[in-house]
Amino acid sequence: MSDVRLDVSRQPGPRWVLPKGLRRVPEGLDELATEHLILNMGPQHPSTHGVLHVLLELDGEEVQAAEASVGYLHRGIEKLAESRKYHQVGTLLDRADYLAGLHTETAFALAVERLAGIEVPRKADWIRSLTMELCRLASHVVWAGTFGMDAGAMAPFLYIMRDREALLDILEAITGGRMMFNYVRPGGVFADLPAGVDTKIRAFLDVFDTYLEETDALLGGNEIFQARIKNVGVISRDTAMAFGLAGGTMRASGIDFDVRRDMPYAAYTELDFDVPVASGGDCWDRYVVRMEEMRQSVRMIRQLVDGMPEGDFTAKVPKVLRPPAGEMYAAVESPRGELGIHLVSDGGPTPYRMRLRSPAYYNLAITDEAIAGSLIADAVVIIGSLDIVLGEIDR
Amino acid sequence: MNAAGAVAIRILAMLLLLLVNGVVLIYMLRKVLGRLHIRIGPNRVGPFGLLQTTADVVKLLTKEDLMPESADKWLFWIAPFVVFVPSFLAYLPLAFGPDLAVTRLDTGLLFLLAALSLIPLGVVMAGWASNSKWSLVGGMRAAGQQIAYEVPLMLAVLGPVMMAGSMDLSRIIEAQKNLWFVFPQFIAFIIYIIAAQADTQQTPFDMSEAESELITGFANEYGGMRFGFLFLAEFSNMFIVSALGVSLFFGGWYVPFLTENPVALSLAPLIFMIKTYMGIFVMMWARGSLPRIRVDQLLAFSWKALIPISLSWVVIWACFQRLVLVR
Amino acid sequence: MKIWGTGILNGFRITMRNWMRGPITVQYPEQRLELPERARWTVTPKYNEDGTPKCTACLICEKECPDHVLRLDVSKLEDGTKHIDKYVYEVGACMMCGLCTAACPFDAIYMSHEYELASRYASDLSRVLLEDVDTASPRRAKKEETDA
Amino acid sequence: MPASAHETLLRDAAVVHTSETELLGTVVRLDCVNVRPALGALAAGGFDQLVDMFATDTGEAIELTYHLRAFSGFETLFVKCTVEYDGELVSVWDIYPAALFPEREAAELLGMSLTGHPNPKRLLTVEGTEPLLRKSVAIRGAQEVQFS
Repeated sequence: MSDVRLDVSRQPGPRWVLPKGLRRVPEGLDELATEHLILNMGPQHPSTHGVLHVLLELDGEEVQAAEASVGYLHRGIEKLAESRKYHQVGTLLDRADYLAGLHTETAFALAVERLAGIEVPRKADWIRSLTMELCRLASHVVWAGTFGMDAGAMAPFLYIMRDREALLDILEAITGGRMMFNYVRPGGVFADLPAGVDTKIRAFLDVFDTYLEETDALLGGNEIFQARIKNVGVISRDTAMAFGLAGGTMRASGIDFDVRRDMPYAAYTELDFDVPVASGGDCWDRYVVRMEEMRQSVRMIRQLVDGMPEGDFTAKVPKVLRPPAGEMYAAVESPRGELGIHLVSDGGPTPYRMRLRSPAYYNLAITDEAIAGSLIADAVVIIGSLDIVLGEIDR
Repeated sequence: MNAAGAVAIRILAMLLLLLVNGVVLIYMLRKVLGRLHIRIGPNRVGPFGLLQTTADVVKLLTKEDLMPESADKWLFWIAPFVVFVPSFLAYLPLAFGPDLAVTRLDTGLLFLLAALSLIPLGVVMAGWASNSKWSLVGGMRAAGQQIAYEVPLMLAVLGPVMMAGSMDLSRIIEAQKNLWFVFPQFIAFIIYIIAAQADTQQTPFDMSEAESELITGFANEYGGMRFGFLFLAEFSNMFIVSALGVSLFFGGWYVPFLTENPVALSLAPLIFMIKTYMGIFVMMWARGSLPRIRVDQLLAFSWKALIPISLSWVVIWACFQRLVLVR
Repeated sequence: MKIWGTGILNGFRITMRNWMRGPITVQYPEQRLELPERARWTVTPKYNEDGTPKCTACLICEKECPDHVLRLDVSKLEDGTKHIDKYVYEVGACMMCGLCTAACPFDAIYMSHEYELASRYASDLSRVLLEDVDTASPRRAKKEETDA
Repeated sequence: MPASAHETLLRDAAVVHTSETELLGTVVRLDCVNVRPALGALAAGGFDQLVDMFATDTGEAIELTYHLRAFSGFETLFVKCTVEYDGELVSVWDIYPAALFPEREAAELLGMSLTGHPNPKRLLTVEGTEPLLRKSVAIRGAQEVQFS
């Protein structure tokens, strides 16, 4: 068993950015000393993926310390959920992780179902898995595109937008929303799959195979891009464990854990898929892992479309749900990792406390560890490789 | 008309060419990038969006002239011109046809490169005077990059100069009547395009701008027509390095096998422009396709790869020419 | 072993291939995409064939709306039936979640496909869906039958 | 790892605690002064990851929940302790660095003072915001929508 405490406490004293420029030079060398520069990256910056604010302490272009400052998008989702009935909470959760609303909704539905003892029909599970995998693709392509943008490649971003458009069209046909789905309800899903959506999905997947390989060739096949991300932002296995990382970021550091496989939910026990794992923990490994995840998602969607069972799409659920008093934790593998809902119920019609364990929140805490010692250009790429969504971090 | 008047007309014509070039190139960049990125590009203002850049120029001209409060006023004011004027100067020795140049200098190439190497001074000034940390980093990057890539650029042009035996651009082009220098000087050509891309801050070497890292780097605090000048200089540099490349390696105004054809010779400026624009297209294509290299890799690439290779190429070619060709 | 640089050239090839595929842009005001049937936009009342609204003023939508963007002002008539004074809908605050239409027991409202909601005036963002109408309450229908 | 590994670990560390199996999973309740030794023992004994850390206002006091996971055998453990209002939240960041962010969040959103943390600033809200997740802070509702 590894000693998780090693990584952070290796230097004495905190190395968080101080409000004023530090002069970390010995006495008497003042003439030659270089002053450290405190640089505010964000909240308006093209590469902070929303409203992240990172304080960088620079020595020249080298980052000495970095501190992520979040909260610019705090809407109090956890508090607001306490005033909403169980079937209304989904509208809030869509807005938490706005790239993968279905995953958050499903996590909440799972928590409620497990707490209230609702049996979900098999078809509902399959529809959930199908929509979630489509949503994962839609989120991962955005990550691939923005990651390329962070490294200065503009083309992949526009190409993935074409794919995302098709994916969102499919999701809109199924759920009625393009990003704010409000589709998964405790007990099942809101509506059955519309007629003809399976042919639409198959047609999309056929072209997407080519497009995905093109995007991969354009980014990962490019030597400049490889030089940019290989051996950059290395997160060791121990650090990843200690900081509670999730999802692709964690698997790239060599921790073989996937909620879909290890804490199964929805239809994932019946599906055949691999969990890609890498061991290096650098940006390149995170890139490879996520790209492979997309291929696995495509594989899963094919299985889900082919094997979609018949039956009800929702269980019989009372209009106003009152789960018994108690606590429940349910997790799903969102595109960013383990997304958990810790639900506390007091038996009333609204949740007593809902805690959203958001993966990007924990992934972001690594920024100081991963960025310190690299260049500004690396900092941008490292933040991009973590795949953060600020809506989920700030809640 | 006296000689001074003629020179003035030529200079004005060149200024006009620069401005028109800027407008056309911006439109072209948008269209090319748009198509490469499966978009349409501008298509609303005028037919095919042709007037889009004109509209943008009008917008830039009418914009409020903003100056950051803590900026170094004088430097901030003058920096765009320090960027723009050398870029204009570099147009002067360009030979568009057999006898078509603003001024025919025996050291035209040297003059052009010297003018180009002044540009980063303005970029550093802009970065420093803006009193913004992002601009400062951008300006400093530009300086480092310029120093690193000036050397391989100079060394790369030495090959054609040796072959032509002159630094006069017209003479260099005339020497390519029968053989474009790109064939014997292929290595120098590769070095030239890399160094020229870097020297003019084009993707994948747009360190000082670095959209996703430094937002727009040194031009961060500029607005209105000041920004317009910086922007225009960027495009005119693009034109210059492309025109220089055409002059040095692709036979300038000559069309293969039609070197004596009077029609082809009378169309010399047009041919020169077409070749130049094809070069610019390749630069834009690279911009639409490639990610940005990192600043330390950029410098390492220059000092550790480009300069040794170009130096040894110069030595090899000099020996070859002295011992084999010229007996 | 791949030669250094082939990936870069391959990138050029891919971008040019995408150029050849042609743009995917939809020129919005001239060209419009068809919305899928389930697309949710503004809340709109449904009417019976004779032009009376299907709404019975049961107030379920008002209670159901998580953002409280629906408000029904209802007065009771002497005969015990309900009269809708005003059915106000704040489009500007609506998030198009569809919970109200899903909850409506009388199928009296639906999510329309009207998506061009931008407006120059803030007052346009508040709509009156129904004004000064009698409800189609089941009780009234029964009463009229007995009267006849 | 056997299902009762945490029992052995906590007993060896001489931490007074009660352990129950609830619907949620295995829940260990202990006094808040014992949190650091308990988590230290658990971390050294194989609970590699702090999955989540959050606080709940129970109506009488604030309950902290540490959600731990051991990857060998996927053992899950919930460690709970109670802190009184305006009490002290002792940081465990040197045991589980994952707690760096959630501790700041819990301290600001439930009005606790954070001690032992290297950067005890607010995380999500600005200075002066009331502790939002306290039950005493009301949620505004319908009055937020302005009907015209």
